[in-house]
Amino acid sequence: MSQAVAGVHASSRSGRRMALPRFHQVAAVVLVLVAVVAIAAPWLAPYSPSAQSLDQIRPPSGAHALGTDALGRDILSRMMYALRTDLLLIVPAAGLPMVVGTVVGTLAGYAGGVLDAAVRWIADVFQGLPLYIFLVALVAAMGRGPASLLVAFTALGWIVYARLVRTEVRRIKTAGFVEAAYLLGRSSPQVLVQHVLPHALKQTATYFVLDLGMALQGVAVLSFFNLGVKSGTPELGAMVADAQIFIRSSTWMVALPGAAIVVLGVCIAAVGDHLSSRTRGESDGR
Amino acid sequence: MRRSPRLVATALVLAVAAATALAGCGSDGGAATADSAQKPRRGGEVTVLRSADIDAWDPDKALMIETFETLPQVMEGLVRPNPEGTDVLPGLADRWEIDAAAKTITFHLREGAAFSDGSPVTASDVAFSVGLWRKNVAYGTLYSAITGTRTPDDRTVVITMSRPSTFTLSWLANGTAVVVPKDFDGKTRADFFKNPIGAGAFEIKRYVPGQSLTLARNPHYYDPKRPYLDRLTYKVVTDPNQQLLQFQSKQAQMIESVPLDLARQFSATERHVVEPTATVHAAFVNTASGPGRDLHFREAVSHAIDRDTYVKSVFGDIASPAKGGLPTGVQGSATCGCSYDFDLAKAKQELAESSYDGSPVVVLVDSSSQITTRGGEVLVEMLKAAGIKADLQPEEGQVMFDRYSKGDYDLELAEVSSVSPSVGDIFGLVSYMVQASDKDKVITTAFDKLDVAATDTARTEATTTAEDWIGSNLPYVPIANPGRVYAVAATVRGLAVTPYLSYPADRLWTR
Amino acid sequence: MEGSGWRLLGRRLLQVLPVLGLLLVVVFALQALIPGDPARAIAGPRATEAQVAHVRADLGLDETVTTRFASYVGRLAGGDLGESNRSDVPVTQIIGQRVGVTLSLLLGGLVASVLLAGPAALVLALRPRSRAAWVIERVLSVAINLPSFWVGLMLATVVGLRAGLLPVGGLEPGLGGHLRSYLLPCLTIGISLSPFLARSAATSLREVVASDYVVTARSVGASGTFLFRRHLLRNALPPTVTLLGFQAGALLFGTVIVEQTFALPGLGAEMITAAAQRDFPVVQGLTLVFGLGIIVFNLLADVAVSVLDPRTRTA
Amino acid sequence: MAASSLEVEGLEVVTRAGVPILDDLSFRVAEGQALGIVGESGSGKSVALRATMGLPPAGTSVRAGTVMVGDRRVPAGSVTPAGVAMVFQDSFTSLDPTMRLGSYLAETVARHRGATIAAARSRARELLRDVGMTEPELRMRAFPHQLSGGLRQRAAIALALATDPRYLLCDEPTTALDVTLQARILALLKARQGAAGLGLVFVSHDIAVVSQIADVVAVMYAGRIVEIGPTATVIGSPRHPYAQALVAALPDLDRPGTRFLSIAGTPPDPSEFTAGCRFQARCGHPGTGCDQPLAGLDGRDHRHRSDCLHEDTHPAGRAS
Amino acid sequence: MRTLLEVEDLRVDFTVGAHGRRRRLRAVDGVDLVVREGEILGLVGESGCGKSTLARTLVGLQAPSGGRISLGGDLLPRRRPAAVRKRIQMIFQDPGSSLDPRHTVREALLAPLRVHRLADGAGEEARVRELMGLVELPERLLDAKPRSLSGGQRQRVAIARALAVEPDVLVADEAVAALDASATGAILNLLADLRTSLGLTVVFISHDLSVVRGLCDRVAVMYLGRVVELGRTAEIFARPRHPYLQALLAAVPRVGAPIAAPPLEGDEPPSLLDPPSGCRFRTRCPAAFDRCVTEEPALVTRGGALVACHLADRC
Repeated sequence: MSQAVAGVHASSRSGRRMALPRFHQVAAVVLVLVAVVAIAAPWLAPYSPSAQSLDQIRPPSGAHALGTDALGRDILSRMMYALRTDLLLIVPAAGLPMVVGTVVGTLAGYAGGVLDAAVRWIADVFQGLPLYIFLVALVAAMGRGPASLLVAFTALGWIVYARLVRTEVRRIKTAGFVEAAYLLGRSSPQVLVQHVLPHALKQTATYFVLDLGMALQGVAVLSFFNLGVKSGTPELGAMVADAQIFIRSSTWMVALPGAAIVVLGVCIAAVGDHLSSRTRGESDGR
Repeated sequence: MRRSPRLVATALVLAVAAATALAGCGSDGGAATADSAQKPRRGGEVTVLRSADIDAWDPDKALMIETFETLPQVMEGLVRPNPEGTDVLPGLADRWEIDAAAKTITFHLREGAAFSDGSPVTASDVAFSVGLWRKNVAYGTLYSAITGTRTPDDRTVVITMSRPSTFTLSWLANGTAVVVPKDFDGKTRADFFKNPIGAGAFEIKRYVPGQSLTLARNPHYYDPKRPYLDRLTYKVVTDPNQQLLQFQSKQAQMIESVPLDLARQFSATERHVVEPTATVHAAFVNTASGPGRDLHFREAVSHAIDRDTYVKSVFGDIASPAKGGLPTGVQGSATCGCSYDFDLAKAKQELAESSYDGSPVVVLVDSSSQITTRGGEVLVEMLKAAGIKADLQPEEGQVMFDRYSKGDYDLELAEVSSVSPSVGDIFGLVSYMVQASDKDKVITTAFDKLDVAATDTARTEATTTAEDWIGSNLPYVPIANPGRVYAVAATVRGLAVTPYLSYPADRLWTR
Repeated sequence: MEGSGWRLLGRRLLQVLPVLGLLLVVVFALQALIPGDPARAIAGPRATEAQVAHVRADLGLDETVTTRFASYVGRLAGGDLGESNRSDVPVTQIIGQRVGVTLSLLLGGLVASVLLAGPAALVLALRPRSRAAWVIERVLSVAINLPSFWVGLMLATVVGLRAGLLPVGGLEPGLGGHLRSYLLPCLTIGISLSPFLARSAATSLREVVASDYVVTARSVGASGTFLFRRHLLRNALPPTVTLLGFQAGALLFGTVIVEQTFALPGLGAEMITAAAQRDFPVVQGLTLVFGLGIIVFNLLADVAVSVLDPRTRTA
Repeated sequence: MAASSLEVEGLEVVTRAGVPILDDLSFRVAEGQALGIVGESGSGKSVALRATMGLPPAGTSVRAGTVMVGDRRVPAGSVTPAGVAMVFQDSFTSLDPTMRLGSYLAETVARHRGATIAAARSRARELLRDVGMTEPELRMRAFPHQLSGGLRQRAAIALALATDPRYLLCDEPTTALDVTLQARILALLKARQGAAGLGLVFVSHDIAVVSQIADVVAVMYAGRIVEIGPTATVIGSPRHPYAQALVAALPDLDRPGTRFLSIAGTPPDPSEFTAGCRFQARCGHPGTGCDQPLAGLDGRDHRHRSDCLHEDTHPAGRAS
Repeated sequence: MRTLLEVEDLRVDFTVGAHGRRRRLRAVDGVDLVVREGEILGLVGESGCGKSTLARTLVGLQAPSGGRISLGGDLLPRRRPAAVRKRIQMIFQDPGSSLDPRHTVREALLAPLRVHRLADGAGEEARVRELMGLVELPERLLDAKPRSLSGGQRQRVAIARALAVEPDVLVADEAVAALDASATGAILNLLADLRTSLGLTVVFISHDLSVVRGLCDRVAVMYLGRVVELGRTAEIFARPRHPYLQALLAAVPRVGAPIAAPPLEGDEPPSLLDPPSGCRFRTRCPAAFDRCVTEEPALVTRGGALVACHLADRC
C-alpha cells in the first residue's frame, strides 16, 4: 500500500510537471535573455549609460525608447547596464556565501565532534546578531561598492548554506551506500568527494538559484538606503530610489526599473522552485 | 532621492551638504509686498519639515544650518540680518553706534526685552554672553577682534575691539551670537543648554531630539504683536519623498530647503525661491599634491565646465553660473572682471600644457548630498569630454572631511556659504582654505583690509583683489551660485529668508 | 514538564551570554572599522589641532582600544550607554523615546502578517486545487519579490495621498492618530513578511493535514473547528513560529525600512541616521538593543514552540 | 449472517491522475466476526480500509461505492461512518504529538457520549486499563512520544475504542511491533472481538498473523480480492496460485526447511493494472483466457472461492 | 569448524541527551561470541536489544568502548585500515539507501574492485558479470540506476557489491525486514546458496525468529545488550531454556495455532538508560525470584547451549 501511495505521489508530481514547465521555461528564457542583454549591453545600448543631456525627465519617445532620467540619460541604456551591474553583483553575492557555507557545512557535517559543535555555535551566534543592521553599519563603514556588499552578504548568507549542507551531509553520511563505500575500502575523503558532496551540492545549487533572488532584493534595498552601489552606477534598485520622487509626475521612471526587479525576481524564483521540486523529487524517488 | 541622513556642515564649514540641509530664502520684493498688503493675523500654528534636527542648543557645539536658523528664535541676539542679507536690523538692541576711531560698538538694549521666564534682559547678561562667544572653541575666532565689554548702565553695552572691525557687527547677527542669562541662571553650561531659555520670540515647548521641536509663543517677548504664531513645530523628516507626501497631504505647511529634484513637484505658488544664496558651489582643488599643483590643470578644469549646462542639470535653473569666487548679494561683494568660461578647446590646450599624466583624478563628493553627488556625476562627464579621466568617490560627510584634511583627493565638489551679511565671513573661510596656495598672502591681506574697510569703495577694492587672485590662481574652481527652494503652503504668509538661509519665524502668520 | 520549561528557558539564557559578549565586541569593533575622525567632526573645521586633541581626549579616543572597551563595558554594566556625539542626549534617552515606535511596528507588523498570511495559508493548504489557491500562489510569488520600500511608497501615495484615507507618514498626535499612523507601515511589513509566513504555514498545514495523526483524529470523529483548533493549528504552528524566529533579523530590518519610508521616529531610522553620521555611542547602543531584541525574539519563539510542541521540551 | 454487519460495496479509489488503485471492491464483516485481508505492499488493502473510513490516503479520492453500517447506508468516502473506528499501522505518527493521552481520550469520549469531563476522564482510565495498561493514571499524563511502541499502539486502540465502535478496522496494527508485543495486541483485539462482539477487519501482509485472528480471510492482489473463504480452508488449501505461493513462502518455525519459497517478479504498479488476471506475469502456470477481463471477487460472500480461471488445474497446497 | 571471528567482552557506549544532561547508554554490554568459518550465525532479539549496534561494531562502523574483536586470529584495531575493513562486509536493512542513487549497478560493483585493484581492464567487466551471476541478476540490469530496481533486486546488488571484495564474513543486518514476503525467501535462499558455493561466513541479524530458524546454524539471543542464550538453532528453538526465548517463541504467530500472549510481566520493557539490577530480564520474567534482583546470571553451558539464567537447570 505504501508503494501505491508512492505511486500516487509520483504521478501527481508528474502531473504538476506538466503544468509547471510552461511557467518555469518562460522564466528560464527570460533569464537567459536578461543575461544576454547584460553581457551585450555595450553593443546593444543605444546610448552611453552615463551620457547626459538637457533632455531631462522625458517620457518614452522615438529618440529614447524608455525616456530619460533627471540628468537626461537614456533610461533604456541605463537599464541594460543596470542588468549587467546587478547580475555581476548578485551572482557572487549569492555564490560566495554558498562556497563558504558549503565548505564549512561539509567539514562540520562530515567531521562531526568539536568542529561540528563549534560551527553550530558560531552559526547560532550569527543567527542571534542583528546582521542586517550590522550590514548597514558595515557598508557605511567600508564605503559603498562591491567589496562591502560581498562581505556583508557572505557574513549573512553562509549560515543557511552551512546548515543545509551540514544536515544533508549528516543524513547522507549515515546512508547505507556511504557506509558501504567506507567498508569497501574508500577513505573518508574519497567517500566525501564521491558520494556525499554531489548530493549536498545539488541541494546548495538549488538554494543558490533561489538565493539569487534574495541577493537582488538585498542589493536593491541597500541601494535604496544609498548603501549599495556608488552613485551614478546604473543599478536597478538605485534607479528606483533615484526616481521615486517623480512617481506622481513621471511614473515610468520608477515603474520600469521596479518592474525589472520584480520580473527578474519572479523568474529566478520560478526556476529555483522548479529545480528544488526536482531535487526533492529525486531524493524522494530513491 | 536616496534617503540617507546627512551630516551637514554649516555654512561656515565647507558646506558640503548644503544642498538639502541649508535653509535659504530671500524675500524677493514682489512676494513681500503682496504679503505686507495684508494684515498679519495672530494665532495659529505651522509645522515645518526639515531634513535634519538641530545638533545642539549650545551654539559652540553646533554644525548644522538648522541649528543656527533655530537658536535665534529662542535666544535672540543683539541684531538680526535684514532679509536681503546686506545689513543688520535691530534685535534685542534697538540701536547701536560704531566708533571706528575708538574701536567700539555701543549697543542700547530694547525697552521691555525679557527672557521667557519674565526676567529682564540686562547689560550684564549681554556682557556675559559676549564673553561666551569669545571663549567658544569652534566659533571663537569669529569674534577675535573683540577685546572686552563695558556696561555703563543696565541698558547699555559697549564692545571694545582691537581694530575697527566691520565684520564683528555682522557676526553678531549670526546664530552663534545668542544672548543668554548671566552665569546661565546659576546652572552649569551643559545643564543650561539642555533646556535653554532666551529672550527670543518663542520658548521651547517640547523637544524630542531627532524627531521634533515645538516652540510656543514667548509671553514676555518685547514686541507685543509678535510672534504671530501660537506655535511652531519643526519635524525632522529625512526622506525627501516623505517630505513631499506630508506636505501634499497637509500634514505640514512648510519644507525648509527642498531638494531641487523635488522642487519641480510643487506648484509655482507653493515654491518660495531664494536665488542666489550667499553660497558658492565649487570644485576645490588639491593644490598641495597631484595634478592640481599645476595651474594649467586647474585652468583646464575650469574651462572644461559648461556652467550653464551644469546649472540646468544639477540645479534645475535655480542657480546662476558663477561669475566670481565669492558669493553675490552680500555686503561688499563684487564680481571680478575675470571670466569663468566654458571653452573645451582651451581646456584641452591647457591640459596638454599641464603635467597631467592621464591617470584618473579622484573627485570627492558628499554622498549624503543629492546636489553634490549629482553635480559629481555631471562634473565627471564634463571632465571626460576635456580629456580628464575622473573617479567619482562619494563619501559620508565626516569621512569626506577627514580625507580633505589629509589631502587624500584631487578634486572636491563642495559648497561654501556666508552666514552673515558680510562677505567677510566667507572670505575668511576661503583664506583659511587656500592658505597653501596663497604664498604671497594676497587673500589674507585683502581679508584684513576688508575687515576694517569703512566705505563701500574700500570694500570693493579688497574683494576685487581677492576675486582677481582667485580667478587667476584657481585654488578652487567656482561653478555656480546656487539657489534654494522652500515649499510653503498658500496658508502661510510672512516668509522672508535671507541669502544665508535663515528666516525670522516670528514674522510668519497663517491665513 | 513545567520544570523542564523553565530549564529550557534557563539553558537558552545561558546560550545567549556568549552571543551577547560577541555582540559587544563586534559593536565596539565597528568603531575601529569606520574611517573618519569623530573628534575632528565635533571640533569643527576651524578648530586647531590642539582643540581637536582636547575633544579627542574628552571622548576618550586617545586611549588604547582595550582600555576603551573595558571602560565601555564598565559603563554599560551601570546602564550607561554614553551620550550622542551629535546632541549630547544620553543614548538611553534616545532609545527610550524611540523604542515604543519600533515595538509598535513589530507587533503591528506581526499582526498584519498573520492576518494576511493566515487566510492565504488556509486556502493553500486546505483547498490546494482551487482557483483561489491558484490566484494566491501567483500573488505570493509576485509579492515575495516586491521590494518593501516600493510597497511602502505605493501605499503612502495611493492610500495616503490620493485617497487621503490615512496619514502618509509621521506620527499623528493622540491615540487615534497613532493608530492611524501605524496602519500603513504595519501593512507594509505585513505585505513583505506574509508571503514567507503564508508559504511556510501552508506547507506545515499541508503536512499536518496529511499526517497520520490527523487522519486518526478524524477517524475518531474530530472535525470542523475542533479539528482545526485542537489538532491542525497546534501542530502546524511550531514550524511557522520557528521560521519567525529565524526571520527576526529580517523583521527588524523591515521596521528599519518602514521607519525610513514612513518617517516614523523609531530605532531603525535613528540607526541609519547615526550610522551615516558616525555617531558611535548611538550606533553601539542601538546595535546592542537590536541584538537584544533578536535574542528576546528568538527566546520567545523558542518558548512558544516548546509550549505548543511537547516533544521539544524533553531534549 | 443474522447479526448486523458492515458492508462495503463497489469501492472505487482513484489517484489524482485518475488511475484506479481499487476498482469495485466489496467486503462484509458481521459483528463479532473477524475478516482478515492479506496482501503484499501495493495490493490496496490499506487503501480499502481508509476509503471505508472516508479517509483515503493523500492524493487519492473515493470515486464510487457505498458503506452500510447495519442498516444505515453512507456513500463511501463522504463521512466517517459512526460505529466504525480504525487503528493505524504506525502508532508513532498516528497519535497527535501535542496532546496528552488523557485529554485526547477524554475529549473523544466526551464528544461521543456527551459526557462530562470528569466522567469522560474516568472512562478514559477504564479504556486504558482495558487495553492492558497497568498504570493508566500515569499514562494519561503522558505525551505520545514519551511512550514505548507497544504502549502507544495500545493507546491508539484505546482511542479507537473511545468512540464505542461496533466495527474496528485494523491496518497492520502490529507490523511495527516486536513479536511479544504483537502477540499481546492480537490477544487484546481477539478478546474485544469475542467479549464486546466487535466486528474486526484485520489487514496484514503476514498470513500467519491473519490466520490466527481472522474467521474469514480475503487475499488481495493488485487492487482486487483474488481469493476468499473461511480461514482454515484458505490457508489449508489455497486455490489461487498467488495465495498458494503466499502460503508456501511462509517460513514455518515448526517445520524448518532448507529452502524458502518465493514468487519471482514484483506486483504491478496501479498504472499497469489490466482488466485481465493481474497475477498473470508472475504466475507459474498461466493458461488460456487469463487476459480476459476479470472482476475480482465479491468479498461480501464468504464462501471459499478464487478468481483464477485455472484453479482446478493447479496442484493445491504448499508444494509449488 | 575453525573459529573465524571472535568477540570478547565487547562493550559499546553511546552518550545521549545534551546540554549538561548527558547520560551514558550501554547498547552492548559484555558480549562474548564466536563465529565459525562457513557458518551462518543468527542474532535475534527485540528492537533495542543491541543487535544492530553489535553488527555495526563487528564491521567497524562503530568503535567499541571496550573488549576485543579478532578475525582469523588477528586482533582488529579500533580504527581499521581499508585492507582490514574489506574482510568484513555488511548488508543493510534499507535496500533504498544502500545504493548511491546516482550510480549505475555497474559503477556500484566496479568501485570496490578499483579501490582494491582486484581486477584490471578486461578482468573488471568479467568480474562484474560474474558477480551478477552470483546473485542471480540478469546482466541487462548493469546499466540500471537503483531507482528502477525492486527492493529485492537492490538487495542483491548490495550483496554482489559486498562479495566483490571477497570478504571473510558477511554481516546482514535485518537484510530482509524491509522486503515483501515474496522477495524475502529469494534473498534468504541466495544467502544459503552463497554459503554453500563460496563457503561464506554470515552473521545474520533479525527480529524474525521464523526466518532465523530456517537459515541459521546457530543462534544468539540478545536482551538489553547481552547474550542470554546461544546454541544450535534446532536445539535451542526446540528446547529454549531462557524464559525470554521461551516468551519469544511462544509469541511467534503460527498458522493454525491460537494466539498466545507471552507470559511477560509489566506493560513496557525497561530502558537501556536504566537497566534493572541483577538479571536484566527479571522485571518481565514470570519466574523471577530474590536472587535475580541481586545477582547477575552468568552464561553457562546447559545441554549443548549457553544460557544466562539462575533457573537454567530447572528448564
